[in-house]
Amino acid sequence: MLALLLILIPLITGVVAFFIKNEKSVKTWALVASLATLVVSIWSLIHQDNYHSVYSKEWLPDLGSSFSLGLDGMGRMLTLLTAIAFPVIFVATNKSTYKDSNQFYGLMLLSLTGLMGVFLATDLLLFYFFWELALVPAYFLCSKWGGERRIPVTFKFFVYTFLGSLIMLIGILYLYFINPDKSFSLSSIYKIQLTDRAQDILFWMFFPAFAIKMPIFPFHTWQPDTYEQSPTATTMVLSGIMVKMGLFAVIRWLLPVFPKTAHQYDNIIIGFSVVGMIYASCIAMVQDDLKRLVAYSSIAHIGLMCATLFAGNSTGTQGVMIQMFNHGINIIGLWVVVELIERQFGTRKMSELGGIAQKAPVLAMLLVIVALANVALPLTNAFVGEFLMFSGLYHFNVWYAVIAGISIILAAIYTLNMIQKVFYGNTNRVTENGVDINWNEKLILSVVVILIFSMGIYPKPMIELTQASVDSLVGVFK
Amino acid sequence: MNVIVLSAIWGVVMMFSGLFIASKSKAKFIAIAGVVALLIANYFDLHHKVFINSDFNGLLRYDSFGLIFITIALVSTLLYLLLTGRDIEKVGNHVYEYFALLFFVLCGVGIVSVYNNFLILFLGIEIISIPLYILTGADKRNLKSNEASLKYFLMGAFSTGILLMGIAFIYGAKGTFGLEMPPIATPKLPVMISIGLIFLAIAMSFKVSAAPFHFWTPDVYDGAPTVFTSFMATVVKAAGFIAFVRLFEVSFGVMTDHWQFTIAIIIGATLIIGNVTAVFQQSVKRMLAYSSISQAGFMLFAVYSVNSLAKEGILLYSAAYCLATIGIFAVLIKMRDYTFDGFNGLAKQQPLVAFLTAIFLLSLAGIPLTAGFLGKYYMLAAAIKSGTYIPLLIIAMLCVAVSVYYYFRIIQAMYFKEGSADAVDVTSSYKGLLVFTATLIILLGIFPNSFLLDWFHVL
Amino acid sequence: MNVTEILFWILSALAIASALLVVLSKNPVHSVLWLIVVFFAISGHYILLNAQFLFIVNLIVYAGAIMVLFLFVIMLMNLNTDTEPQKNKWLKVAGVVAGGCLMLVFVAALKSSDTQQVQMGEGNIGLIQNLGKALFNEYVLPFEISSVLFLSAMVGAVVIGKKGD
Amino acid sequence: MNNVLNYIWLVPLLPLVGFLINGLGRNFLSKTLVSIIGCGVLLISFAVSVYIFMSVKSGNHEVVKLFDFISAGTLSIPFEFQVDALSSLFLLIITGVGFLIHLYSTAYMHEESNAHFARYFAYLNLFIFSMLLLVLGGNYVIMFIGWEGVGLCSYLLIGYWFKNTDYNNAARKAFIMNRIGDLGFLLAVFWMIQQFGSTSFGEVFSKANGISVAVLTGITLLLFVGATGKSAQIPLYTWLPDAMAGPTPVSALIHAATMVTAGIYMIARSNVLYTLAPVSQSVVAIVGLATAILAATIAIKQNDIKKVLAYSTVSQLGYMFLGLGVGAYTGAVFHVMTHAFFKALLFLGAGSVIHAMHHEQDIRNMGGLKKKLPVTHLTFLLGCIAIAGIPPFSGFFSKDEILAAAYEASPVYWIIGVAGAMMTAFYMFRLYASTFLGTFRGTEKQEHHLHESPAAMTIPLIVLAVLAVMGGLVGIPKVFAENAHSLEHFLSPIFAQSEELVKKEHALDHTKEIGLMAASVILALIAIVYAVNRFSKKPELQEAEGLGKVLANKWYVDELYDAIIGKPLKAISTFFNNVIEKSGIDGFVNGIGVGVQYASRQLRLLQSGQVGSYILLMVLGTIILMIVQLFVS
Amino acid sequence: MEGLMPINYYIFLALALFCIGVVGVLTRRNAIIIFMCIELMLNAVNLLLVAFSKMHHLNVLQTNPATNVGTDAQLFVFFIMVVSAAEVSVGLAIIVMMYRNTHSIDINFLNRLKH
Repeated sequence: MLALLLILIPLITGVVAFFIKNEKSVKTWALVASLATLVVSIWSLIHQDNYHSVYSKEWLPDLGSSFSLGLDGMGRMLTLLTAIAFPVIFVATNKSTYKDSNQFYGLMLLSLTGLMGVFLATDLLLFYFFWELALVPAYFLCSKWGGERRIPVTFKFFVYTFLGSLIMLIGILYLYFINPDKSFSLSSIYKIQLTDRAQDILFWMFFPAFAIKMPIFPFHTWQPDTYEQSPTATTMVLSGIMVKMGLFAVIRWLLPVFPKTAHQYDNIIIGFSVVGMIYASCIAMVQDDLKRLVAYSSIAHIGLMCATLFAGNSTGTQGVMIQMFNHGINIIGLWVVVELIERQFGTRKMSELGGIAQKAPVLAMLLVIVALANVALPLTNAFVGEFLMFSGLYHFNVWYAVIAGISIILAAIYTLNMIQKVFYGNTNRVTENGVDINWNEKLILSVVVILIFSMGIYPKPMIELTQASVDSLVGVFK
Repeated sequence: MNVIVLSAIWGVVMMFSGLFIASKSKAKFIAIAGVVALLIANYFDLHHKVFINSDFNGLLRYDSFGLIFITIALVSTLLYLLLTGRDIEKVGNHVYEYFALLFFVLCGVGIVSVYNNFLILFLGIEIISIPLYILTGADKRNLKSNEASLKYFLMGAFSTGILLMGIAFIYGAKGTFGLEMPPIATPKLPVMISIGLIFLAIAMSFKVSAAPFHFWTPDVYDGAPTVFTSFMATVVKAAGFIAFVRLFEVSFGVMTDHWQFTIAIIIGATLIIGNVTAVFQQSVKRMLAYSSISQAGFMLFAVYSVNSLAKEGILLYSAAYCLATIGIFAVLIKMRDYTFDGFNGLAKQQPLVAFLTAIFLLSLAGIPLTAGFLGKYYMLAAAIKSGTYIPLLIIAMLCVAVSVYYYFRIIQAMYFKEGSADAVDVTSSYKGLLVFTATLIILLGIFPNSFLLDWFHVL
Repeated sequence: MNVTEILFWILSALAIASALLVVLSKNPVHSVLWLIVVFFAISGHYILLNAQFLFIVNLIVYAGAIMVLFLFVIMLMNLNTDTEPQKNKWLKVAGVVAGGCLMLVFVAALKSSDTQQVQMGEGNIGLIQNLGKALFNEYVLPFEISSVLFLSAMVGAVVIGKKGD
Repeated sequence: MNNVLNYIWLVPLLPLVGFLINGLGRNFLSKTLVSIIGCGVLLISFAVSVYIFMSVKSGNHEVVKLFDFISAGTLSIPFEFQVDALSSLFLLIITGVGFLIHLYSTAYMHEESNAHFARYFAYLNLFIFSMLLLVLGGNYVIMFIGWEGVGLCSYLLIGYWFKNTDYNNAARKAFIMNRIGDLGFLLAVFWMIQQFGSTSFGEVFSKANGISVAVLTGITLLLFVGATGKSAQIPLYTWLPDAMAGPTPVSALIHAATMVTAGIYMIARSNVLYTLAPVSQSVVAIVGLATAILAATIAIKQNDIKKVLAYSTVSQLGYMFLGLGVGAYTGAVFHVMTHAFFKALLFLGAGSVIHAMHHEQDIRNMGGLKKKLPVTHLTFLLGCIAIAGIPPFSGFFSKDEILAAAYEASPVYWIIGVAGAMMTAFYMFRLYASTFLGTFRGTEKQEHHLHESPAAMTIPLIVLAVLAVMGGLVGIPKVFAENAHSLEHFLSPIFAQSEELVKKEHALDHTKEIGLMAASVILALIAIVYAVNRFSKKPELQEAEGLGKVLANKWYVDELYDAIIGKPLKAISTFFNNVIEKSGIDGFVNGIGVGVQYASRQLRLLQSGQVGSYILLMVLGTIILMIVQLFVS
Repeated sequence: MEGLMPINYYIFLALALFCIGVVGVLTRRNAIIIFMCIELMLNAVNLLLVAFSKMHHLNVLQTNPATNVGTDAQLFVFFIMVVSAAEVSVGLAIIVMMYRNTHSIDINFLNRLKH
C-alpha cells in the first residue's frame, strides 16, 4: 500500500503542479508534495509488514506482466534517499528562479515518480517502464533550463542512455521467452535456470544499460557534460539518485539472474571500474569548473562501488549498499554548495573564485565538512562505506584494492585543491562583496551534515536495514 | 461486408451531392456523416449482422483480425476528417470528388483487410491505388503534385505487373486463387511457389514502402497535398500491412523458414535506409515520409513472424502509428513553414498544441507509456517468439535510437529553441480533438488490452 | 511437328520480335503499332489455347480501345516524330543488363522444373458460356468491385482531366 | 560499575564538547570564555587521566566496549577503548602538555579576532579529541579514526591563517603526505582483517604467532608506511618543516609533542607483530637512523628558528624509530615522553621569542636576546641541554637507552647515532647562540618593542623546563641503579610478549655501557663548545656555499619529489583530460553521431528523383532477393 | 496425342515478353512508352495465366471429364484487362495533365522532388 503511495503522491502532485501558474505557490506545492513522500517513506520504515510494503495488480496479462511493487531493505533505503533528496533540493534551489516554474517543478515531481518506480518495481517490464520514465523528465529539465550547450549535450545523454535501455529491452524479452512460466515477476525470474550461453548473451544485453547509467569508464563521457550543462537542481537528481539506479539495477536484476557470467567477467568489469577511478580522479585534478570536478569525482566513487559489487562478497556488498545512500547525501550536499556559490557569484570557475571563507564562514565550514565526507574521512558516513568496500575489494584481489586505494590520495588532492581555491586565499573582485548563506540554506546543509555524521558514527541501523538484501544477493552470487 | 458496400455507396452519394450542393464547406459534414454511418455499419459487421447476406464462395474471410483493423481504420479516418477536413477544401475545386475518392479508398481498405483470394487482393489494391494516384495529383496547378502523381502512377503500375506475375506463378503451382496453401511435402520449396512468393513480397513491400521498393514514398508524400499525404501515410499504409500479414500468414505461414531470411533482409534494409536518410532532412513533411518508411521497417516484423502476437501487435502498432501520424500531420498543416526551424518556439505560442505534438512524437519514437512503445514491444516479442537473428534486433534498436534524433529535433525546436512559430487558425474544437487523439495514444499505451486487444479474443 | 506447334513457334517469334521493336523503335507511333502487333500475336495464342472469349476481349479492349487511346494521346501531343532525346547511355546499358539478369535468373530457376503439358485446341472452359456462368455466380463479387473500380477511375479521370481550374 | 576505567570515555568526550561549544558559539563567546572553556575541558580530562593512570598503575587494565561501530557479515568492529599502561601514559602526555599549550595559546593568539580565536581553540580541542581516540582506540580501525582525525586537525591548524596561500599549500601538503601514509595503514588493516578476521589488538596479537612471517612482515611494513607519513620519516618527512606555517603553539603541540609521535605509539602498540617480523624491524631501524642523520644535516644550515626545531624533531623521531627498530620499545616510548617535554619547551620558547620579535623568525636578525627575555632564555637553554643529551637532563637518559640498545643490535647503528647526536648538539647550540648570545641584529623598532612574554606564556615554559630537566629520572638505567627504571617496570605488561619472544641473551656489560655513554656525552660537549664559540661572536649571515648550499636547500628533496611525482602526475592528468577524454572516448561517441549524419547525407543521394533509376534499383533489388530466395537459402 | 505443348514453352515466352517490358521501362524516357511497356508486362502475365489454366484443366481432365478447372484463371485475365483499362484511363489523364503543365512527358524532367 505504502509502495503504491510512494508512486502516486508524486505522480498526482506532479501533474497538478503543471497547472499552478504562480511561481511561489508551485514551489511550496512541490515542497509539500516531496515532504509528503518523505513522510510516507519514513512510515514505510516503521511498518515493514507485507500489507504495507507490497502491492500487486493485474496489468498486461497476455504479456505476463503485472503492476507489482515491493519494498525490501534496499528499496526502503533508496526510496528514503530519494524522499530525503527532493525536499533538500527544493529548499536549496528555492531562491533560484526558473521560467515556467510550474513545468519545472511538475517535471521534477514526475522524475521523482519514475525514480520511485524503479526502486519499487518487482516486475521486470514495469521496471523498464519506470526506467524510461525517470529519463524523459530529466531530459526535458536539462535541455530546457540548462546552460548554453544544453541541447546537444542533453540529447547525447538521452540517446546514450536510451540506446542502452533498448538493448536491455531485447534482453528482457529473451528472458521472458526463456522463462518457463512466461512471467516478468521478480520471483519467477530468479527461479529461471539459464544455460551458460544464454547467460553470456543476456548479461551483455543488460549490463551496458546499467553501465551507461552508473556510469563506469568508458561509458561515462555523457556525464560531465550533462552535469555541467543542466540546472543544478536536476544535476542533484541525476547524480544523487539517478546514478544509483544503475547500481540498484545491477544488484536487483543483474547479479542474481546471471551470477555465472558475472563471475566469469568480474575481472574485466572490476578492472575497467578501477582504471576508471584513477582516470576520473586524474581528470578531476585538472578541472576548473566546480561542476565538472564534482562530476568526475562522482565517476570515481561510482567506479569503486561497481567494482566492489562484482567482487561479490558480503563485506563489500554491504559497503556498496550503505555507500549508495551516503554518496547520494554527500554529493547532493556538494551540489547545494556549488549552487549557492554559483547563484551568489555567478561563476563556477575555481580560478575566478577565492577567499569566500572570509565572507561566508558558515558556508565554508559546511562545505569543508561535506568535502571531507567526500574524501571519506573517518566518522563521516562515506568512511564506513568505503572502508567496507575496500575491505571487500581487498578480499577479492589485493592489487585492485591497492590501485583503487591510490584514488583516495588523488581524491584528497583535488578536493583540498577545490577548498583552497574557492574558499581560502584572498578575496578578489568577484568575491569581495560576498555574503553568508541565509537560514534555510544553513538548515539544508546542516541536515546534510547531520546525516553525514550520524551515518558516520552510528551506521548500524542502516547496515541492519540492508542486511537482508545483502545476504540474499551474496547467497545467490555464491 | 456492410462497410465495403456502404463506403462504395457513400462514394457515389458524395459524387451526386457534389452536383446538387453548391457550397464546398458542406462536403466535409456529409463525409463525416458517412464515416459515422460506416462505423455503425461496422458495428453490425463486428456482430456478424450483414445487410446483404450472401456467401462469397470463400472470396472474403471475416475474422477478428480484419474486422478490428477496419474499426481502427474507420476511427482514424473519422479523426482525420474531423481534424483536417477543412483543409481538403483548400486543395482544389473538386472537393466532393476528393471525398468520393476517399470513400472508394476506404472501400478498398475494407476489401484488402478481409480478402481471402488473390483476385480480391488484386482488385482491392487497385481500388486503393487508383484514387490515390488522383488525389496525389489533386493540386493540379502545383508541378510537384503533378510530378508526384505521375511518379506514383508509373511505379505503381509497374508494381502491379510484378504482383500479377507473382499471382500467376502461385496459380501455376497450385491451381486455385484461394489463399490457403496445401502443406509442402518436399523439403525444398517448389520453384514456382518460390518465385511467386518473392514477387508477391516485392509487390506488397512496394505498397507498404519497404526498401528497396520505397523510392516512391518520399517523393509522393512530399509532393502530394499534405492532407492526402496524411491519409496515405496512415490508413492506406496500415491497410497494406494488414493485407501483407494476412497474405503471408494464410498462404505462406506453413513454410515460414523458407522465406524468413528474405524478409529479414528487407526489414534490415528498410530500417537502415528509412532511419538514416531521415536524419538529414530539413523539411518535416519529408522527414515524416522517411519516418513512415522506418516505421514500416518495424511493422514488417509482424510479417516476418506470422503468429498471434504479431497479429495483435500489428493491430496495436497500426493504431498507434495512425493516430500519432494523423495528429502530427494535423499540426503540420497548420504550420506556415514546413522546415524544422518552422517549429521554433511553438511551445511559447501554442503550449497545448506543442505538448500534444510532443506526445505524438514520443509515441512514434517508442517511449514507454505511449502506444508506440507497446507496438514496438509487440513486434520485438513476436519476432523473438518466432526465433530471429539477434543482429537484426540490434540493428532495429540502433535504428530506434537514430529515430529519436529526428523526432526530437521537432521537440527541441518547439521547446528549447527561440522562435516565433505559430499555428494558423487553431480552433478550440481542433485542440479538443488533438487532446482526444493524444489521450487515445496514452490509453492504448497503458491499457492496450481493455481498449483494443481483448476484442481480438472476444470476436 | 504438327500445325499447332508450327503456329505456336511463328506466333511466339512474332510476339517477341514485335515486343523488341516496341522497345527499340524511336518513334512513339511505331511503338504503338508494334505493340498492337504483339497483342495480335498474343490473341493468336489465345486461339491456340482455345480461349475464344479472351481472344475477342483482347482484340477489342486492348488492340482496339486501349491502343487507340494511346495513339490519340500521342497524336494530341504530336510526339509522332522521334523527339525523344537520348537517355543517359549508361542507364540504358544498366537497364538492359538488369533485364537480362532478371531473365537469366528466371531461366536458371525454372529450367529444371518438371514440365507438365498444356491442352491445346479443344477444351471448353474458354467459351463464353462457361465463363459467363462462372462470372455471374461465384465471381459476382469481384465483378461488382470492379464496377466500383471503374467508377473511381472515371471520377479520377474527370478530376484530373477537366480543364480550366 | 565502580571501576573507574569505565569512565574512560570522559577523557575524549570533554575535548569534543569543548570543540562543539567553541565551534558553534564562535560568534557569541568572548575570548576569555573561549579560553576558559578550551583550557578547562582539558584540565578536567587531564585530571581524569591522572586518576585513570593511577588506577592503571595499581595494576588493572581493560578494554572498554562502547558500541558496535561497523558490523557486516563476519566482520565486526566495535567502538572500543583500550586502557592500559601505554595508553594511559600517552593520555597523561597529551592532556598534560596539551593543557599547558592551550594555556600558552590564550596569550599567544590574543591578537586574533573573536571568531578566529574561538576557531583556533575549537580546532585545538578537536585535535586533542582525535589524538585521544588514536591512543585509546582498542582496535586498529578506531586508531585509524584518530589517526586521520589528527591529520585533519593538523591540516586545519597549519592552514589556520587561510589568507596566505603558502600556508594553505603547506597544509595541503601535510594532509596529502599523511594520506599516502594512511593508505598504507589502511591496506595493513585490510590485510589484518583477511588474516585475523578482526582488528582488535588483543585478538590480533594473540593470533599473531600462528601467522607466517612473510605476511607479518608485509603487514608491519604497511603499518610502517603509515608511521612514516604521520611521524615524518623518510620518504614522507618533507611536510613537517613546511608545517611550521601554523601558529607556534600548534607546532609545539602537534608537530613536536604529540601527533608526530603517533607512529611510534602505533608501532610500540603492535610491538608483537614487529618482534615477529625481524625484517621490518631492521627496516624501521635503518629508516629511522637515516632520517635522524639526514634531518640533522639539514638542520645545521637552517636559519628559520622554527625550521631548525622542525628538523631536529624529525631527527629525534628518527631516534625513536631506531629504538623501536632495535627492540628498545621502552626506550622509544621514554624518548617520546622526554622529547615531548623538551621539544614542546623549545617550541614555546621559540614562540615566545617570535612573539617578542613581532613574528620575526630568522635567527640572522636576532641575537643578544639574553637580557631582554630572561625567562625565555633560561628555559630555552635548559631545553637545548636536555636535547643535546647532557646528564642528568632528561634527554640524556632516553637517548642513551636507545643508543645502548642500538649498539647491541650493531655498533654501526651506534656510531651513526652518536654522530647524529653530536650534530644535534651542534645545531641546537648554533641556534641558541645566534638567538640569545652576541649582539642584537634586528631593526631598532623591534629592539624597542622587545619585552618578556606574559605569565600565561612563561608559566608553561617554566613547568615544561622543570619536566625537561627532571623527566629523565623515571628511567634511570640499571648501570646507575638496579630497577630504578620505573617506566620500564610500568610498561612491562605491554612489551612482555615481545620480551619473551626474543630472549635477551647478553645484556651489555656495565663498564662498556658507561664507556659508550661517556663517549657520546663528550662528543656532544665538544660540539656544544665549538658551536657556542663559533656563533656567539659572528653568526653566519652570508649565503652558504657548496655542500652548505645543498644542506640549506634540504638536499633538494622537495624539488626531486616534484620532478618525479608532482609534474608527471599533472602532465598525465592533462593528457587524460585533453587527449583521451575529449578526443579519444568522447570523440568516439560523437564520431558515431557524425558518422550517421554523413551516411545520411550519402544515402540521400539514392533518392535521385529519377523514376528510371528508382525502377532500376527496384529491379536490382528484385534480382538480389530472387537470388537469395532461390539459390542461397 | 495431338495438341499438347510443354508448359515451359509458354512460361519462357511469357517471361521473355515480361523482361522485354521491364527493359523497355528501364530504357525509355517517354512516359507513354514506359506505360506501354508496362502494358506489355501485363499481357505477358495474361498469356501465362491462360496457359496455366489450360494446364490445370488438362491435369484434372484425366480424372474428371466434366471439370471446369481453369475457368478462374481466364476470368482473372478478364479482370486484369478491366483493371488495366481503368488504369490506362487514369494514367493517360495524369500524363496529359503533366503535359499541359510542362509540355513534356520526359520522365527525366521529373526531378523537382528528390533527396
